[in-house]
Amino acid sequence: MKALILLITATVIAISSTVFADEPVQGGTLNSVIQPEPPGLMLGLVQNGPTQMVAGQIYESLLRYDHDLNPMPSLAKEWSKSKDGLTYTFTLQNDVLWHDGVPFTSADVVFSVDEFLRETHPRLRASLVYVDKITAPDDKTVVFQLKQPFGPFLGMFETGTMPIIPKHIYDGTDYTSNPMNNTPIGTGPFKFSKWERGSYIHLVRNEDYYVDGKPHLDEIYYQVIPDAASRAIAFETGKVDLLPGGSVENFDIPRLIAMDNVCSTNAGWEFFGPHSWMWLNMHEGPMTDKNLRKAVMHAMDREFARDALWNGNGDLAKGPISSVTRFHEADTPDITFNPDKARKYLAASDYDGRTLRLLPLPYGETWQRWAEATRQNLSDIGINVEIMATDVAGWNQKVANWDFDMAFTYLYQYGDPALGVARTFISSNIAKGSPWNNVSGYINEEVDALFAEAAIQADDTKRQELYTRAQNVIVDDVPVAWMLELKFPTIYRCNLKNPVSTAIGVNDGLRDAWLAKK
Amino acid sequence: MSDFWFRYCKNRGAVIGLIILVFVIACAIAAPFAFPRSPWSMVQRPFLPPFEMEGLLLGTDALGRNVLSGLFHGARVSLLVGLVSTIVALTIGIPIGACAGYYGNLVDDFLMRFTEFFQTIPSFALAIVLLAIFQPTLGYVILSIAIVSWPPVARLVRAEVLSLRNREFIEAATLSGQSNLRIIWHQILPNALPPIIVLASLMVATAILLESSLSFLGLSDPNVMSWGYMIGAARTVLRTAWWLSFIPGIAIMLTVLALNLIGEGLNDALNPRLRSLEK
Amino acid sequence: MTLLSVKNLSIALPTGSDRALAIKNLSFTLDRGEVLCIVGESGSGKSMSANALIGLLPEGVTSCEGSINFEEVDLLKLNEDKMQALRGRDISMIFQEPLSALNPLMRIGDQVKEVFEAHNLLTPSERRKRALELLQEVGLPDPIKMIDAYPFQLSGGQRQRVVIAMALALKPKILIADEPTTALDVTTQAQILNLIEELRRKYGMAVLFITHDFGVVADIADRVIVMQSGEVVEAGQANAVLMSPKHAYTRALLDAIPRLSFGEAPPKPTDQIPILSISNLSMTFRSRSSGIFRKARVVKAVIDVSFNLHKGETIGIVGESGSGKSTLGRCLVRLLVPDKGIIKVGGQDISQISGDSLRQHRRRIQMVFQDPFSSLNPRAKINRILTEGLIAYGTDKDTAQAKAHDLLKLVGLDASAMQRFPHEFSGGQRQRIGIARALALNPEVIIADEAVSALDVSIQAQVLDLLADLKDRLNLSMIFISHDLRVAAKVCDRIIVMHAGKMVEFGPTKQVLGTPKTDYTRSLLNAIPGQDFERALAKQHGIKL
Amino acid sequence: MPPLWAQRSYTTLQLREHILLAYIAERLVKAAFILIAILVLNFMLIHAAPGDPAAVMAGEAGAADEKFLQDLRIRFGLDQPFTVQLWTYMKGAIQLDLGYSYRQQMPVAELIWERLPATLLLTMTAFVISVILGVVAGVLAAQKQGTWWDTVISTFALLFYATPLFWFALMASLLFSVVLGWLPGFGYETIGGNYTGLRRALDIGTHLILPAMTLGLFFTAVYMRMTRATMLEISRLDFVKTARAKGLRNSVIQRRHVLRNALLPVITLAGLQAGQIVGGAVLTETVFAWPGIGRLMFEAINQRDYNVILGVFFVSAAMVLLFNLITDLLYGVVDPRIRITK
Repeated sequence: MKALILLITATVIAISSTVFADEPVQGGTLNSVIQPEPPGLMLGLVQNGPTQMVAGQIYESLLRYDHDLNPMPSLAKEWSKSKDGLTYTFTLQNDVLWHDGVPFTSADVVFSVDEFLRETHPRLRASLVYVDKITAPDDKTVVFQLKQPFGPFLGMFETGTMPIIPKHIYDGTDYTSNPMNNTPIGTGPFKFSKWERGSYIHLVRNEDYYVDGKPHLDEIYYQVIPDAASRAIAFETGKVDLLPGGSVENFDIPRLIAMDNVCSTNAGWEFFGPHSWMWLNMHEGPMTDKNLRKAVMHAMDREFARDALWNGNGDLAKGPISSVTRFHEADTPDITFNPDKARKYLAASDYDGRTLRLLPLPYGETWQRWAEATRQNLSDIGINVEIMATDVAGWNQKVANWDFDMAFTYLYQYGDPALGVARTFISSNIAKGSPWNNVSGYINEEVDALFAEAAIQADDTKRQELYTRAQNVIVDDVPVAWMLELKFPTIYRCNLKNPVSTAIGVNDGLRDAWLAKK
Repeated sequence: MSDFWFRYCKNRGAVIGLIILVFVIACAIAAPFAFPRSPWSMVQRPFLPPFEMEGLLLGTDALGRNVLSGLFHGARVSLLVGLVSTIVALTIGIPIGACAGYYGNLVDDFLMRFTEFFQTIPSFALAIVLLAIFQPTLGYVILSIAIVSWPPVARLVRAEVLSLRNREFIEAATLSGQSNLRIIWHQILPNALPPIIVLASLMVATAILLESSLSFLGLSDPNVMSWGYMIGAARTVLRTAWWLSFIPGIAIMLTVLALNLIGEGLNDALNPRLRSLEK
Repeated sequence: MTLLSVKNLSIALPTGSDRALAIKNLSFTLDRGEVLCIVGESGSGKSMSANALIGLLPEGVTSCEGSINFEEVDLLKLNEDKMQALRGRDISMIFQEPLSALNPLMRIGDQVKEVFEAHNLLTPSERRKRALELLQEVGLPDPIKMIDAYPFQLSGGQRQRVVIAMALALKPKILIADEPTTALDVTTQAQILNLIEELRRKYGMAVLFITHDFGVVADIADRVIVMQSGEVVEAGQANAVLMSPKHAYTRALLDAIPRLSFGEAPPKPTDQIPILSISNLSMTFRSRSSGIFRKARVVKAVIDVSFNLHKGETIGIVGESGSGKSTLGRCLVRLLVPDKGIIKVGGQDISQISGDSLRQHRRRIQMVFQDPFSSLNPRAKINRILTEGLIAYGTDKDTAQAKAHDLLKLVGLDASAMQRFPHEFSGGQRQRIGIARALALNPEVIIADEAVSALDVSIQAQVLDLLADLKDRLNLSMIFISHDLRVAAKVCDRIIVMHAGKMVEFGPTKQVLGTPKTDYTRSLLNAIPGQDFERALAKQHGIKL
Repeated sequence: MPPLWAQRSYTTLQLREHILLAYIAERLVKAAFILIAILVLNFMLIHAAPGDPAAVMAGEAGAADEKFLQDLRIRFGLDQPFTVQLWTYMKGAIQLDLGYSYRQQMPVAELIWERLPATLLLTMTAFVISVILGVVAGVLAAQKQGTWWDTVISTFALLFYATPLFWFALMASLLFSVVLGWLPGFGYETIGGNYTGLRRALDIGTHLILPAMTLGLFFTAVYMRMTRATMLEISRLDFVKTARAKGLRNSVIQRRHVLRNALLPVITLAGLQAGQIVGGAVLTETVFAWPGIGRLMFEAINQRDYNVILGVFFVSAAMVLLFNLITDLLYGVVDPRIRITK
């Protein structure tokens, strides 16, 4: 009898704890890892990966995006688009304060986009070319006038692309040497507290955040641990509870996930849609020959790479546009692993047996192993390959100056082909000096026209037709050898609830995350 | 020469060292025959533990490559780098040391300041920068190691030449009309040889350690399978497959140990004769 | 009464040495206050026996038979602790090399006080007072300053006095002296010998004196033991053994000692132009200051030396170490460049020439060196050593080989030596090869720089005979540099005495050594040990001095 | 030659002071000269390197166009002629302003100043461990020569001497921190623990054990072999025989006579090893995530951050020179011959 009562009380507690479990618990410290250590935290000046991950909690933009890239309110409460697609009006949240207590107004938005970011944010500057003027009729509304309709315009209001900068701190100062860069001020859920170079970055809760009850966490520590193995050990020994995507080697992921009370998700990268491929140098040299490019494409054993190197975290890329990005077309010409087909194309090509130079990405062991596997795949079908040893600076210089035959890379798609994909394939974007434009030197008028028209097309179904046509043409030309759609799983203790709730994952998701009791 | 062997073999450690070294050299030579396929080829699924599959005695690494074949080919690289970089270091160090020791005052001051300057810079850091500057191919790795390891040779040769220079048989050679260069070449260097040989064997050992440290940090030639590379590549999977970095580490340690033991053996075998000279 | 009695002591050498036993059944006794000398050539085992007494045998060497009884206790049976208690208190010892006998990093005073500390006697302040007295007693100038000095600040003689002070600190019953004066100048040697004699008489301690110099034996020994390769050849009262040696080996040793006697110098034709003429030659060493802020140290080695050497004549240059005789020799062969002065060889001044003319001139003056172990290239065969010079001057290989054969025969070595390495020869044979090499370029003048000082007396005699014979046969003109006046007397026609770089006296041997004009030469002569023994010997053989 | 002290009045205190000062002054001038030479060489070496930081900086910032790169170049003075850059750098270095780090948005001097204590702590602890352990083991092995003690110590020394430092660090961290969990395997202190005072020192101490031990043991082997060899050599010299003849106990002889003389070559070796220990720190700091200048430099080389590379070189060379000066002075203190007559 006693046993029965015990049983009932136990189940009650269990049920209640799960019920309670859904109610967010206030407080707690989150220990995360950041790798490499960001060069700076002023998101307006520095937009690299680690900075976005940390400064994403400090700064905010007008909108957020869900996993299907639909815009959600952030600093902007509501937003509307005129029928002709030329004017966009945003109404801002009320009683929003900067971390230093100064109230946030539309003037900050105008200053940020029209003055500050236009000078310091090259990627945004490229998209602002469609914008005619930006006005702030009153404190709470901002109006964007476009010269002509621009399909993906609403996709540009993400914290990394358009962080809102405090006008009262930066207006009239020399942005780069402003001392406040070391103590960034934003409107985000967390405030900057301390940065021990080489050790950790400490953020604390923004008490008067405009969404009451948020954020739930008291403080976040981003620990700097340079060695991949040490990062894995830190997670195992409980010193760290959150491993953002890409911070541990792929070999460790299965082991870490298998641990008890550990969860993982591949979500949170839809906005970026990391897409990896191999540049093929079509400017001069052997890769100008289409048959050789086809041979290389078919020689790539991408299943082995996905399973052995990336432990299944990734999908085979079908073409230039990633499956998580809008207007993706799955049915494109065949580029699957087929050594015999590859040897046929090789025989058809005028490849004279000379050694091709392969440039790996210098971002850790997985990329180095991938280069070695690729070299082996190509030598199996008869193409001699030599890996060029390089470091980050060397890679930048060689890719920017077309000093390679094949070169690994991966780029973000920013949710829309016009923002992230066009820059790689339109012939107007061929220029030495930058590793992010049309590095292969691919020239195809039809593709240029298709991309240009699709960008200014307001109707989505029309855009889909144009992009499908473009994808088929590009895949047939094989200007680059597509590899994988990369998945960077976020690994965390299960009692850290809801860390990834938006399309850019932990970059701005920690606002809604909370810690249940272990 | 027979008494040289007799004295050498009296030092048990030296004999063990010699056996190990001969074994490593045999592996290096046998590598292309025992493992014709390149060590880079992926033969099996990754992380196969040692002794589990017949034909793959030490299992496979993170990419499914044969670890044993990597060891054999790695031996070839390590010995090659060790030997050639020592020879290059000797060809830089000996002339500088000999001239500094023989000609003295001004020449000596200048050369010694130059050597001291090179010794002040932390040698490993200098090797890292040199490799960052030159494209890290095998040739540059060897050159960098040689550049950081010649100062001790210069100092040793200078000390030997200084002590030999005021020996009476050198003065007699001067009196018998021989030119300075002839004297250095025929009289001084042959007598300075034993300590140089001993130091050379230790330098090969240090060069192998340096090469493995450099490739561990990823600063070595990526197209070359070396022991250091194997440890570096296996570092990230230390937790899941610790043996992948353990085995090459042991290989390095044994080879370096062997060279050190041989160095001591040479020291005993070559020096007594010289010591009797100074009695 | 006997203090110490050694009964058929044998000491085994480690396997692989040149003979099985360092000492074979050695027996002798030592009485209170007596001076017993053990004399013999190098390798005779005399030092080994001294070390055995105090239990300081080198590694691997063990006394395997016999006994050493000291005050009814067999020292060989004592364990290390008892032996330590004995050392320094009852038996103490002084050694041959004063320069390395003291710890370079400790002050003199501390090293002397250590003796008391070892046997925990006296309080620290008493020890300092006692140490001062001892330093005074052994005749060191200004002990107050000396006690805080470091060994490198003292001369060889002074350091030996410190070692003696340490040995006498606890007034031991026996003092063992293992060739304490061999490394010293003859004048310093005389002072040290007198000091030891004086202290022996004052404390009545027994002295076991090891030496290879019969002169020393004659001066200080009560009894003497002659040893040859580990065995006692003769023993007895000093005068008896010296004046009428019974054993052939002793007799040979005594005959080999160069006498201070000298024959009539054959008159030299003075009209001939001298083969070598030196006029006011000076040489100063400026030690390169090793820092910007410190001034260089200047040492005037040779000051204003002038003399002429005629064909077939031998001039001796004698003096103590530091008198500049070697520097002068090196200037003559132009191993050093003199500051000023003229060196004329066959009429041509070679003091400042250089480059090829110097090289051409080199063959006209050659040198015989002092240390047999350092004067031959250990890595070269004898044939290459002898022919290198000739080949350097362009003689073809075969004639050079033939010349080498003749030279070997000339110096009394068989032709088979050509293919052997220097380390396969004895000290004497190497010196002969050195002489052969010097003659290879048939020079006009030979400079012998302490050519025989490193050899044992018997071998010394043979080499000196060879030199005399070569002088007559080849009508050689020679400059003979030596610190030993007796050796110089035997070989030289005229003698220069040098002191602190200056020529103190110059003249025929008979006049300089027989009736010296300057006090310095006289003090040198008086310092030579065994003067009265020699006079007695001369009386016995009826040679007029 | 008459003894030196008799040549001039015996060294009074001021005279000795004068010589010591002259000796130090001379060493400082030489050190300064070498440092300048190092700066010039480094600057030349590093400018020859392919790639330039503007490209790296831009690279990190996502998409970059020519204008952005050009701004970066102007801001960091990369567009000025080579010699002008060198001259500005030299002028800066003299006043210890080592330029601005493009990557870390901080002046280099401040960056190094922040990271230097960690490296000093690591290298000094490793040095102290290695000297003490090395000398003690060396003395033990020398005194017990031939016994199994000697063989054990010598083999251990040989093993450590032959072990690749990074591999040993890896295995140590695997064994002690992951498998056994006794020691923290990385980092300078427990993050977020923000302890203070003694508690923090203790925390840093526990983090220090593994890296210092790894770096230390490697050099212990070096000092042990040197001490043992010198002790054996010196105990064969004459003055040791004199000491034994005085009836001194062997332990006193070993300590007062043999060891003191044996320390001289060990001190010189310590000076020479200074350069190596800084080099070793690069490896140890990378494996153990120790926030020192060794790791800072390796990261800087990857990012082609000129000023940081140069700054760390300058500082480590200065450290080595300072260290050599100390060892020379120590040598002067121990060996009177240097102090008095030099």
